[in-house]
Amino acid sequence: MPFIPHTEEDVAGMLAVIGAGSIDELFDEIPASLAIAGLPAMGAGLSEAQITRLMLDRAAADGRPLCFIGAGAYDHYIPAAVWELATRGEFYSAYTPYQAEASQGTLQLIYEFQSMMAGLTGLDVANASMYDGATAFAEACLMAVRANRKSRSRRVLTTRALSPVFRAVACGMLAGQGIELVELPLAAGRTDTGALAGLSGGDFAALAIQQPGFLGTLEAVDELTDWAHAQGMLVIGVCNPLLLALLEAPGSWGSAGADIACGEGQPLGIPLSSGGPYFGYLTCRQALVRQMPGRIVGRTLDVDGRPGFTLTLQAREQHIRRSRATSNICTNQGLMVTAATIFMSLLGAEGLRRVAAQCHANTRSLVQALTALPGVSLAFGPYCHEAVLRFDRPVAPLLAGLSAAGILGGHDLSADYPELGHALLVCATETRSADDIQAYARTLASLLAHRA
Amino acid sequence: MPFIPHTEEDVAGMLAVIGAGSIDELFDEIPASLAIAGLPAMGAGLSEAQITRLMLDRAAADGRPLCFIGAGAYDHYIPAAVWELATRGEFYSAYTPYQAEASQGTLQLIYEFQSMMAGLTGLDVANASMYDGATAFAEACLMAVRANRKSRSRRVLTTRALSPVFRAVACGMLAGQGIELVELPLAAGRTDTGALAGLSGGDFAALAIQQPGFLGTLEAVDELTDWAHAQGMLVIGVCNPLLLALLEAPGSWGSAGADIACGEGQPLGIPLSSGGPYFGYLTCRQALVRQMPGRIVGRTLDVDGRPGFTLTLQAREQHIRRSRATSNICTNQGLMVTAATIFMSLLGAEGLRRVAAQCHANTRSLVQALTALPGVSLAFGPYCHEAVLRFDRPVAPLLAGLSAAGILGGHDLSADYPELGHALLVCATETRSADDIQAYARTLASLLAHRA
Amino acid sequence: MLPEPVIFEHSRPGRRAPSHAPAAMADLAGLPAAALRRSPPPLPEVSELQVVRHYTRLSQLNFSIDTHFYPLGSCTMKYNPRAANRLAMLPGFLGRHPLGPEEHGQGFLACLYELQEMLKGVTGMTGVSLTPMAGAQGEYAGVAMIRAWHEARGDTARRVIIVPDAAHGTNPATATMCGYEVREIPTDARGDVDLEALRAAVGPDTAGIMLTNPSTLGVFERRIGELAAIVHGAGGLLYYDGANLNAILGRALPATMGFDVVHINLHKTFSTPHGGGGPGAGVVAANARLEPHLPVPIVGLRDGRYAWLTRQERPASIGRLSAFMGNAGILLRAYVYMRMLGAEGMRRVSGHATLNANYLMVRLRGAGFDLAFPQRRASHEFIVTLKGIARETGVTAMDFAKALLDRGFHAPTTYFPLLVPECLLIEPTETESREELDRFIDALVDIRDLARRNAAEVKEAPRTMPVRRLDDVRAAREPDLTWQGRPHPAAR
Amino acid sequence: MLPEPVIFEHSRPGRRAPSHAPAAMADLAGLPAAALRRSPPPLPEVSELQVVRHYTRLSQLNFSIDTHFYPLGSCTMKYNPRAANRLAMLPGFLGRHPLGPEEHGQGFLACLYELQEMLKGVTGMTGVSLTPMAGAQGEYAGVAMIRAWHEARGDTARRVIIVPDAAHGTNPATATMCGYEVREIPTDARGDVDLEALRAAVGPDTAGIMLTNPSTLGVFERRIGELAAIVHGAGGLLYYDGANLNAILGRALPATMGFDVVHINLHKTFSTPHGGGGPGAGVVAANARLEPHLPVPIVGLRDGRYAWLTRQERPASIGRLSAFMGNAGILLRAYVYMRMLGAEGMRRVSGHATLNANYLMVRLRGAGFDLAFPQRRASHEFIVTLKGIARETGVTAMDFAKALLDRGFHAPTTYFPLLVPECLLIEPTETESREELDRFIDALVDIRDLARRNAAEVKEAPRTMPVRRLDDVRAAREPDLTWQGRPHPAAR
Ligand SMILES: Cc1ncc(COP(=O)(O)O)c(C=O)c1O
Ligand SMILES: Cc1ncc(COP(=O)(O)O)c(C=O)c1O
Repeated sequence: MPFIPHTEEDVAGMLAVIGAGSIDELFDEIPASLAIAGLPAMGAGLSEAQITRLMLDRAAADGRPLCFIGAGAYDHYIPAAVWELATRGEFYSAYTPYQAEASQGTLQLIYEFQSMMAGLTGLDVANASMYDGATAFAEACLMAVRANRKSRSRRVLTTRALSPVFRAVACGMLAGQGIELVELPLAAGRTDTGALAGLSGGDFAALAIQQPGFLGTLEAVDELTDWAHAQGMLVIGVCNPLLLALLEAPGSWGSAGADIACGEGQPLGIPLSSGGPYFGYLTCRQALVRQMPGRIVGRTLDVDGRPGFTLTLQAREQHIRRSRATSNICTNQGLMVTAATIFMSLLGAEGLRRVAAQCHANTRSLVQALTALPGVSLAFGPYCHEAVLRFDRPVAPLLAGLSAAGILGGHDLSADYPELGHALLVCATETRSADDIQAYARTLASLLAHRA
Repeated sequence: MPFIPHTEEDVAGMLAVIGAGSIDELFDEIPASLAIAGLPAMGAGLSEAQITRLMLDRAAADGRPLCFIGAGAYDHYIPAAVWELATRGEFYSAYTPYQAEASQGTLQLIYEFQSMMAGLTGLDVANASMYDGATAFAEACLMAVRANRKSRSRRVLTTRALSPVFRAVACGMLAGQGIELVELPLAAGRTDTGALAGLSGGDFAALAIQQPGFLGTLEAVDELTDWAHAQGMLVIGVCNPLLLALLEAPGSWGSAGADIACGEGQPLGIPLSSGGPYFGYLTCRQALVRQMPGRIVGRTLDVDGRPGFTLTLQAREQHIRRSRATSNICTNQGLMVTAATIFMSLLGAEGLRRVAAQCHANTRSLVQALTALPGVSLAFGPYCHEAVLRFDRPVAPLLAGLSAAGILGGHDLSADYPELGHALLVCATETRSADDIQAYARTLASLLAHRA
Repeated sequence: MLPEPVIFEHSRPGRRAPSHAPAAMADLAGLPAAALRRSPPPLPEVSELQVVRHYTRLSQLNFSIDTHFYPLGSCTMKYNPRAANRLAMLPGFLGRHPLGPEEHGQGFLACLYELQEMLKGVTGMTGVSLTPMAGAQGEYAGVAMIRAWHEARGDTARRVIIVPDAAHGTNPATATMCGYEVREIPTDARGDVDLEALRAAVGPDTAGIMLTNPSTLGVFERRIGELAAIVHGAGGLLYYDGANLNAILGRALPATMGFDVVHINLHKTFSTPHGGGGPGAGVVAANARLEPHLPVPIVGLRDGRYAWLTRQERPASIGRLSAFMGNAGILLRAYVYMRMLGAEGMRRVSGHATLNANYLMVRLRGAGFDLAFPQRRASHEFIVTLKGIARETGVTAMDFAKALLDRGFHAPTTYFPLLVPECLLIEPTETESREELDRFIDALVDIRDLARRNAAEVKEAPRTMPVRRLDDVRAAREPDLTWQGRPHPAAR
Repeated sequence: MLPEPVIFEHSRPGRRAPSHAPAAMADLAGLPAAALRRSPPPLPEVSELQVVRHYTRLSQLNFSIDTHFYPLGSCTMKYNPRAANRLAMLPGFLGRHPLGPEEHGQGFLACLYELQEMLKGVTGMTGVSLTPMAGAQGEYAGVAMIRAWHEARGDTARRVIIVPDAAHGTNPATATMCGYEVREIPTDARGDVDLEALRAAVGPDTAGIMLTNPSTLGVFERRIGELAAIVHGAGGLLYYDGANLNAILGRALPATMGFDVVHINLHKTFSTPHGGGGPGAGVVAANARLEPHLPVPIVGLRDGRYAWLTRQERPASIGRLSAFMGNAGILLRAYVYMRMLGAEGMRRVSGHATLNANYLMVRLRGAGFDLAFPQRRASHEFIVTLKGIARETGVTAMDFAKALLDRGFHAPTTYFPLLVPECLLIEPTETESREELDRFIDALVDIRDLARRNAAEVKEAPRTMPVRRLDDVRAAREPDLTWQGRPHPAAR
């Protein structure tokens, strides 16, 4: 049988030691009424060669369209070393590093990861990952509500520039604990700072600001941060970590800096992979660390006084504090953190900055190429690395036409932002060449002409 | 610069230590007349992302045709674990294990490999690989000439069933040392044992027998071996090592067994990869080991009496014996041996046997399906896992038609075996399904019909 | 093994691995200067070789399935097939954007659809959602569905989730995340839930119970039918924590035991890798009652093609749990594994996992170790209690764990479940050989004998690891959580 | 690190890893019983996990570039880019049959064609063949071409190949393989070829000379022009052993030095992996004189498409050196590397390799080590001789090598070239950082100081490796070359 080492002799010998007549007999505590004979619907097992052929065919069937979608997941180049190292058996097949002495590789790596994420976000401490950006955002809100002892409010203020899926996931997770998300409106694609006055004095535990916003626009983060702090709120920065090589770190927003940062780690070396596994990151000021969910690694000393690494501050966690834990998270996205740490080491600050700048420049080229077409205009700016285009007609049929030509033209905003009209969110990462952009523009031009 | 860690400060500091003004100055012993300014024709370096896109496109451009060619290289399934392990940095980026204490991984693995190859071929000892099957064959001939002290002949007898490329490579390598290959003729695709009588008493150092022969047919190995031994020749068996799970080992041919075995190791877990890297294996009786070319690993003890592994019998090799070495080989095909050892461990004798049997059965199905078509017949048998088909018309245009339909129909024998007429060598490994075989037959049928 | 510095210690200002970024800095036109970062983030500046060497060396400091027997109870550390890794990482799968249209995803969706069907089969449930990203999120989904069901019926008084004292910490923590109160009930001396206490605990405030069966005590809850009747009778629902499904695969179905909803840790039973802490997948399956509340998206069929079903088609869903659709790459690995096993292979998983556990248990009992539940069959795991040895020699379960590391074995789970003192929860899994189990028994006996001869020596363990025993108290009291540019101030 | 048994020790009769073979044994109809094997080969019977664990553990016993500084002289152990590995192993490249038609290989052939062009550029030669599978086979090709050239001119009296005493062992061995006599000439005190001796050695029997420049002594042969004139003047040809090309990449061309034919070890200069002993690639390049004799196949253009040129197009070729076309996968890795470097990157390779070598050399001299050629620049490598220390303390080059292992460094090449007593041939390569070199210097100084204080302790090294010093004499006297079913009879 696949993966089972027992010979017939092994089985017979072991049963004899146990004093059982058969393997089935070992299940004699299962009441007969519950016992089943097997799972015939599962069919016959496939050999590795058979499943390989099946999967090769299926992967090939999906084609490799040219992708101009961003909207929270980005097609960046991932150096070969990243996954060749991350999938080494010693990383890939280890458990959570509970036995510290036998897990120094993973533990030191997480310590390095925490250091890098703290540095990128300009905050003091980081945890060892959340499931993804959306749940990291929800946990950041829960954390802020717990941490803001002054306000004790169960409302968190956010903006319409926040990712709609982050909002949806967080709403669900917060609702269980009776916490509400309130949304600031947009004006010209950016959070309407004019609306702040009306909310002053309103009781919120925190303000969450996404920079750049889901629509690619740059927010007035300094003004928003200072306003929120003046209201006694904590500030949560939601950021694409790659862009933090270019954009101001949340820890430096306004005069005091954000208190918590979180976001989707996928741009740091994680393949698109249909949406996962990715990882969420979460960093905060030192003072909030005991409200942090998830695992944290610390450096300490061994009995000989040599440095080593271990899971620490575990009293926050479910396996110790149980129903009073900061979160229920246990298994996180460890291997993605491994990849991201290697990715950041290879790229360095300068490499990340260049990638981010190239994404921005490519998106600018794309916007120029597409807005040169009749009926296509830029909705608003300034944008960074993604932009909203406005069309003179519905976007869906155009996207279908592009898809048929092997081009994924962007993310249709009509469901989430109906107020924007026929709007499309586009993105050209550093991996899209000038030729790719021309191919998009050419195909779109002919679609527009045909269906004019 | 790619792969160079030096900062500007490093370079300046190091030059200061050296007492040189620039890196260029370090080349001041190169006469000015020879110094060049650079290699402008090399162009600008590509980033990893750029070369990746180029290579993805080129690999994709070559398509993935359905392959029914064998002729010395076989499309077997390779378990994922094989190359995930073999490309681990510690195997991949190590040198030849000259420092034994720091290379026990590679050394123990080679010892295991030697054991497996000796077991498969039924002989006593193996070396750590030759470049490929063809050079292994040439080295086997050289070895036999050196080893056969009785005959001292500089002629080796072989048969027309030997791979034509093995013969071509060996002829070249033997000619330099004044050694000649003489060929026994075929009758109905097999070595004509009737021709032996005429050669009895002829002075040859060895007889080389390929089993199965290049044309897929099974040779009278027992009779040939006994005859050669009676003539004072050594016997060299040339075998596909995968098929040795099914066919009698050369060490057991005839009443005394072959003295040397060699062949192409590619079927043991090595990808087709356009022809290389593969590896040649070479095994022999204990008595001949000091005539063996190439590296050999032995088990010994360390100063504490614990077992360990080391390169041994190095007095045969070029780095010790220089112009009187058994061969000039130095770098061999180490990583391929690593993969093959893992492959053999995963498959085991039973797994290899099943793969070999399935290849035979699939080729039989293929022969049945194709010979059902008009103008196609089986040339001869019994065959093992490849077979020769005879056509009523030239094969090349048919192969071109098949290729255009994404099918590689086999190896055209007209150049190497003109005496066979319109003959095609076909092979269906265990990876070819019944559907694949039907696809071949269908396409061929329509080609035959169209061009009838 | 020489110690490996922190990656920042390899860094030098201006050092680069330049093939990984564009050759030049692009023009930042259009970006307002005020939004730009004033000083670069303090990331390491290292060469590609330094990165490769550093992380290769770090990896070698780990124990893992690929290097060591890892009998960590409740974690199902079995062999992770390399084929699953390779096939899930085919460029076609890795390159697919989550918002890519379904016509560019039929191959991928086919795998997920079939995975859903197989998971229905192994649980006996009628609906499955693949979206939860780990066990705890699967629990969250399950409890949120229970809540949605009560709320949909207007039954808003149910604010308590019952949890046995043996439960994994995620269970009570999840109940809290969902806004429930937790009521703990005890285990009886034979390892079963105390049904009298349960009867006393249920009532009109009971939303449901969270249970795993076999429990984390390594025994099968035999009166599960009666237990289910008590909870259902009180108007509550039953949630099955499927972390231990490896024990009953193809032997019994959570649905017929009376459970309404179940999560499965694919990273346990279905052998996707643990990755040093994740990612996993905690898919959730439900019976007809709860199926409408399953989280979205779910893969369905529309006009004969695979399609994502979202809130539109599933208005009663508890909604999304992740930005996209969950840990797709992990789901593909589980799919490959399940297809390779087939019906027979799956049943052998539980059979041989149970064989290994019972063999180990019987032999350890024979060697004089105390079992927590000596009169019971082991499921796929079982508990040894070292209370007696600890009292006799002062050598604790923790000491045993560290001494095992020196002997080339990862330690079993220690001090969990909390109710068994000085416990080792031992789960060998089906992929270990009898010889490996025998060596493990020898090691435990060896440590026990050494404890009696020379307890201090056991307490010195580990001695062969990259570090010796670490000071956890210092770690928590003086948190050193990020690199501040210098070695540990107190290091020798 | 616990010792790892031989794979056969994990074997049990009937154990299987069955997902790797067809589920059942196919029918053998048509195979004569007499041809079948009577008893199965004695291969191990192990599970997939056992295989993965065993070979993962074995791998960890190795030093390698990916784990350690590896300054092995004459071997150019530089970083092997992981991108080259990934791209050469794309399924499209791996799956291509060597006899597949050219129309299904244009992408692959394009890479090889461009590689040929680039190799012409770095050597200054007019023709290239990629087929030799390692350096020694490249040498074989080169010498066979020299022979073919003489023979084509009817000049059959030339039966001697001249080789300096510093040459690598493959040079004289190759000459013998090609049927030549070897005539060795000495090196002068400054590390150059003794030109007087050369003048005396050449004559009408001279077929050619085999040379590497810089030589294996780590110095550039300055009078190469004069040397070439002597050999050419006598009617001989010059063969360039390109194993040390890393030293002059983009700085000088073998062709303008006067060489007629050159091989290049792509596994050295162009950073394809050494794989624990191979495979490499020993491509050969020739000037117009020898180009017609290059081995086949060669990639050419035919009707605007890439095509294989064989004997038909190249009738004067020395023929085939391998069954197919050589180590294609290695060639692809070198292609990727060269494209990533580009013109500037290639020149920096030699620049920084030479910088590292000279820095190390100057600092070691400063620390009191004796250099073999103190008055010379180092090329990309240089020689330290420990004769003085050995005489003083009894600690030999071998002892230094073993003591380096304990300090986390692979040893340099020892006892080669043969003419320098107690030598270390040290080649740091360009991919190592200054810090790494500094640590290496510290280690050598530390060992030297220890040798003076306590020579016996150095002779105890290594102490931290999986085994201690091995008994090579026993290995050769009592060869134990294959597993005979039992542990080493004399093992403790
Ligand atoms: C019994 C049990 N339940 C739940 C969980 C939580 O699963 P996860 O770690 O995937 O969140 C675990 C994990 O260890 C477990 O053992
Ligand atoms: C100077 C020199 N020449 C030739 C060779 C032989 O090359 P290969 O090992 O690739 O056959 C080597 C390899 O070490 C070498 O250093």
